[in-house]
Amino acid sequence: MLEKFPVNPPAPEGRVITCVEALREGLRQLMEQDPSIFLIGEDIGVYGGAFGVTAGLVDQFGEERVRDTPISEAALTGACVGSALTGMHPIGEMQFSDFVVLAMEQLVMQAAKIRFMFGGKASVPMVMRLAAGSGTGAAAQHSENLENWFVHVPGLKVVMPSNAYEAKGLLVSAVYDGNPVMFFENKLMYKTSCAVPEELYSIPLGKANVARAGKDLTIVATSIMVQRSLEAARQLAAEGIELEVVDPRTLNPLDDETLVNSVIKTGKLLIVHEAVQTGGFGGEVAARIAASPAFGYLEAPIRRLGGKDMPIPYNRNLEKHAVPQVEDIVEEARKLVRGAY
Amino acid sequence: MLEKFPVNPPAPEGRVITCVEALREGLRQLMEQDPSIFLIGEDIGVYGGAFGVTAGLVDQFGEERVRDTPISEAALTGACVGSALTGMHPIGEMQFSDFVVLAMEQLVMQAAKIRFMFGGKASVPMVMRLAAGSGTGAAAQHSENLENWFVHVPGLKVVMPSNAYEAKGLLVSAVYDGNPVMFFENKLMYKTSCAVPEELYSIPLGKANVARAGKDLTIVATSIMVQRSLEAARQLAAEGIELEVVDPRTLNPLDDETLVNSVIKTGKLLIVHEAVQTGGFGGEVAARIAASPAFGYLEAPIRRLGGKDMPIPYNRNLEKHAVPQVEDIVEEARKLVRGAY
Amino acid sequence: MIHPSQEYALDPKRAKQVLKELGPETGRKFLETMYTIRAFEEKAEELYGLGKVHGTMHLSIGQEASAVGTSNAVRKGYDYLLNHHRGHGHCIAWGSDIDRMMAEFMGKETGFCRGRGGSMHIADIENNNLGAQGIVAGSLPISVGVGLSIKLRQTDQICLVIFGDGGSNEGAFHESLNMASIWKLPVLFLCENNQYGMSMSVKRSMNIENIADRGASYGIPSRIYDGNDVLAVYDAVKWAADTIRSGKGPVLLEAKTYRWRGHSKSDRQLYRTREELKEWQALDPIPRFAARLVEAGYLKDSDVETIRAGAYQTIENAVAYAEASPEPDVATLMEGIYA
Amino acid sequence: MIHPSQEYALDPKRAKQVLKELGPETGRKFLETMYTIRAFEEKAEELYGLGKVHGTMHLSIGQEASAVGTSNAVRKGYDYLLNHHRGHGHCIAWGSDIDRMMAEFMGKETGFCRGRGGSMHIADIENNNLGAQGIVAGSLPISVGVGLSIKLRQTDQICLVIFGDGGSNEGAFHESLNMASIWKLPVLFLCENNQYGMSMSVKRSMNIENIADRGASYGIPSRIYDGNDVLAVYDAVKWAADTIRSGKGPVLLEAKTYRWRGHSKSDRQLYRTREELKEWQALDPIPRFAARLVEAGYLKDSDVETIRAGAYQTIENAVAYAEASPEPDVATLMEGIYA
Ligand SMILES: Cc1ncc(C[n+]2csc(CCOP(=O)(O)OP(=O)(O)O)c2C)c(N)n1
Ligand SMILES: Cc1ncc(C[n+]2csc(CCOP(=O)(O)OP(=O)(O)O)c2C)c(N)n1
Ligand SMILES: [Mg+2]
Ligand SMILES: [Mg+2]
Repeated sequence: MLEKFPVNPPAPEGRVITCVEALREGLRQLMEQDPSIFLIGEDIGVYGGAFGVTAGLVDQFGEERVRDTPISEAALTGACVGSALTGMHPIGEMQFSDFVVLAMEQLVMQAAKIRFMFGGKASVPMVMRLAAGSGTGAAAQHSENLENWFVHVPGLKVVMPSNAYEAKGLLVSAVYDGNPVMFFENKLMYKTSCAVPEELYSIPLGKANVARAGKDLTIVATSIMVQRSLEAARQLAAEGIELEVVDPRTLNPLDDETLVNSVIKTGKLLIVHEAVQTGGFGGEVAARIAASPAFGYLEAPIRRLGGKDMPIPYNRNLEKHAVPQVEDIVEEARKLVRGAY
Repeated sequence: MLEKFPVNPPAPEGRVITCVEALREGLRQLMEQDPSIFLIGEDIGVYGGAFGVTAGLVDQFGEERVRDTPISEAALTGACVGSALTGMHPIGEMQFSDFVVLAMEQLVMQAAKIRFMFGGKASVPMVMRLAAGSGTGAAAQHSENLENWFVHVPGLKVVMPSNAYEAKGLLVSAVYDGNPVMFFENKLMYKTSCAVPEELYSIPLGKANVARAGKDLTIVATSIMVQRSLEAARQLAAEGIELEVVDPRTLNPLDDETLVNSVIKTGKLLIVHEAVQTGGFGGEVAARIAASPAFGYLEAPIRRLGGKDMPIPYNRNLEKHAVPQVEDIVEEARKLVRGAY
Repeated sequence: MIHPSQEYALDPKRAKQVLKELGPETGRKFLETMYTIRAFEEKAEELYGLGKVHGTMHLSIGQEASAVGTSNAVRKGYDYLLNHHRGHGHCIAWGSDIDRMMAEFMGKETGFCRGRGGSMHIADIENNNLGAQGIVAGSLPISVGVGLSIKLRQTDQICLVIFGDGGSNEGAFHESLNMASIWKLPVLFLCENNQYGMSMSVKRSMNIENIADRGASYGIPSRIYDGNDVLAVYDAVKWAADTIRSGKGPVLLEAKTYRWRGHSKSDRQLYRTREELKEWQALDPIPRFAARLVEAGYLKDSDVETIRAGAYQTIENAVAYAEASPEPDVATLMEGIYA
Repeated sequence: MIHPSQEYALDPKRAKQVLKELGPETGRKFLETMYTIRAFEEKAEELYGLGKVHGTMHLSIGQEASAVGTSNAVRKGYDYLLNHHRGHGHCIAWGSDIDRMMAEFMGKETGFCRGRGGSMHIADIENNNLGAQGIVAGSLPISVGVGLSIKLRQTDQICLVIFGDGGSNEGAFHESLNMASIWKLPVLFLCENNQYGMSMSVKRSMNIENIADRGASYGIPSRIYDGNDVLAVYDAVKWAADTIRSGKGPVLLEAKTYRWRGHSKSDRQLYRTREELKEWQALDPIPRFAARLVEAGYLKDSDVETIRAGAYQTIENAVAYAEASPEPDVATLMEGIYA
């Protein structure tokens, strides 16, 4: 199915839309061309989704294919698992990614394992979209970044788009991947814009993107942190520091090769993500690099800049300090490049 | 409360008991001296627990304090959270650690965050015991090692004892830590024995144990992998290779200092755990070492030996191959020491 | 169709009796608290509009009777309260300090949670107000634990746990009611059925009419009442609390009520009609109760206005307190995570 | 106390009628399948004792009528089956190949799951047997999805989902029945109430008598029947399947039955009495049905013995097949994780 769509097409200069719009456009176009695709989640119909991603889709496709559920995260996830297992391509929405705590059994014990447990004979081609991240003042129970939990679950794939262009193309690949895919959308990213092709296109899963080439330091960043790292790179360029920013796009399977080659080139690595640092995805990247051929090229310790090891606080200022901001990336990158460690 | 108990007392030569016995003894003694402690879980009463840890305790303490629950993991965890919040010291049992997927909300959104969300004014002094790991032929939904999920959750502590002595002492510390503690017990470890003091004693949380001193390579191993690593060390000693085996005991908070010092001494690091490698705790250890002063002392890449990135298969032979065995550790350690990487 | 508020209306005789039992002082206090809640919510909305608070908030305008009648029918501060996301009203009715609530709402260091919790997580632990909740039905399993703790400690407390109609579709509802029932725990499960869980009406989210009827699945007695009549609320909760304290185990209550505002600020309210809203606004619990007090001769019309004005002043004072309070110091960012 | 099996006994007239409708061929087939299940379970136990299989297993001895009556009242292979941990019987009754079941149980490459699944996860995807389940109630949410898929694809299939009394206390039960009900999904929720969830009796784990009564919380029609009488089972499931196919939405059934063996092999069964077990063993579904067939003149006593012996031979053949089958090759260890 994916063959139908162009891969990584160039983005037309003028067509700048937000990430919310890109996702909505992708969902609409996918549903228009494939009746096996449907949407399911809390308040995705007439409400349009808590972040507006599905706004208007129920008018076009009706309540059967844009399906509001009661507040029952386990059953709504099961609705995806069971329908995917029997010929459909469900796209679920977890209104806030935090609520996935109530759907872990269906995702981890069922969706991820069904194929393997049954000897490779069943498939669960579902996508679960999750609105993740802090910065909206919603405090500890509405601001989680839990992607590394799922990276740790064989059978699942984990995708984290970093802008509108990436979001649309990765969504298409996720829907037709044939496996259960966790698709984490950052809430602050929703309102950011960039150029996005109008037609459906795909960005392959498992392929990282060198979002910016540079020679002094590799930053591996995910989701909204790619944008922040690019901004940091712009600022540091003024000081003559050239950062390379690598966006893995897919956290599992991870494109080791692109990451390793970048570190071999720059000799230095900084990993940036919003999720709590301890136990997070940064550890996986650090460990892979430290075990890889790039190890011998490392000119400095591997550094991580993750979220602080704390729940997200409500207060606006505290909240900002709990996760990496552009200035934190600038400072950390500068230190690493200048040999402070 | 912990002051009452000796810390890390020597184990009397003769008193060798299994891990199941040590845990049961610890639970019994804790309950005898403190009426605020009670046990709750599925089939922990007259059945004695799926692995026999609580066998007989209901006879001594009655059904109120050794409380069987219906099959309702979320509510049984809530029973711990709410009672801990209001003056009790509950010890919950997750019959198989896999079932914790059904209790994530209560553990992650409630137990872990309550104190912080409420401005540091509430406490949730509960322990959740979880029977973890493969090797029993119970297949993909009864063999998980999910500790790193909880390492990634600020507000929780994560403890993994590696033998009977460790289990009893760490249990005592966990109960009186004042925080929610995830206490992962390996199922194959249950039947292993070692010398254990009869009285109550504590092993502080957050302090690693150098289980064996050596100069050629540091192995950081958790739970049952400590025993396997010690066996590997015995075998390699015959070849003149001296492994240092470090058991973190507490995965969060992690005793960086002991780990870093060991790697500074040996110059080489192998991390061994049973959990799926990708996204696992090994990444955290690798990342911390690669960012630490030990980085400069590393003479070889950091290697991880984790579980394969797959669900646990039923077939006995496949199951063995899915997770590290003594021979795998021997081979990997030998390679690392001999400079193969 | 009979309007739910009428269908489950308190018998007029009984209403009189309850009012009499309460007496003028308590009646006056009830009215004052309802006004205070209304004023708090209106101010919250205003502050949000001004950008002085951020995040999200869930206003309980229209549901004040439920908060006031409930808290006052249990022993506030001695019993336990587990609150939910639409919880400002219950917090105020419980008697938790309004200045510190407002400070929390504004993210200040003097707030109940030192500015860490915000609107969705206000707690007053010292007074056994165990906090509001961002996870729908998240406090139901906790209530089992609180009930169990009461049982094991052998006090005569009860645990009051608030949730919405939407929350009754979560698995946690089922597990918690079942567990509380088999162990006869002193838990008062209180469902504020305001007809919607975010955008989904009760009619669409379940195939039966009353959430209270779900009590039968657990052998739990239940009662439905007009949640817009503070006397009906008080009467039902009192009955439930008495039943629970007599050792009969948990009770499930369902207040039929309605929220006037959108679910939260991002809500365009396309899922309901203006007419429906108006019908319910005609049942505004505050003037209804004020009229009763006047009718009973407990208050004069002018007293009502004095009370109302006082309530709004209380909120102004709270805002002043909150505004004057310091922001949390970033140096304390990581405090309060572990004991 | 009337014994549950009696209390919910099928009316004798109706029983005769059902038997007549089935006819001698099908009657004989039912008996044969019940014996095959019994033989499979006994062999499973033996193999486990011999150390030829490992892990855990949950035997359905005593519950054979439920498996056979159920599968045969729906369209096996066209409809969907979601099975649970005590699932050997349902798998056999569904008609899934016994050789490949046994091979799976013994962890062989020729097994349904290539030896990866084992006793708890046997699936026969080609025949819409969507697999057994290690997570109590884990298949209930999935059944919502299967039902939804049927609805969206507009076929006239139904989804049969099996769970135990213990499973009905999981939150997933509540969410799934509610969701299936509001969308009128073609799901047959079948609870095999064998009186215990591991060591916990239904009496201790809930405060009402019948799990079927929980259907009322969702507006789902339900029926209770003697799960040890294959005719009663067949009759009830047929009714349920017809109701569902007529577009009325899900049905909840409760089979009153009993497991003879311990929960799994580690069970010392201290939670029940020998007397209770004996009472239920007197209601063994196999001789009960054999007697009926003989009484109806469908079979002679000697036929019964022939059928029994044939069933045991089928299992011997399956063991021979499984024993002769190869172990999975370690080189294939990581196959089948991703599509
Ligand atoms: C587990 C979970 N799912 C979804 C949400 C998002 N959400 C917050 S409030 C709400 C509606 C709750 O409805 P109800 O329980 O009726 O309470 P009400 O808002 O009407 O007072 C939803 C869907 C949440 N906070 N938690
Ligand atoms: C979520 C979950 N909790 C607990 C278990 C352990 N367990 C397996 S079967 C079982 C009892 C199930 O009882 P019931 O649903 O009545 O089925 P039965 O075994 O009686 O057929 C338990 C507790 C499990 N497998 N999954
Ligand atoms: Mg509501
Ligand atoms: Mg049972």
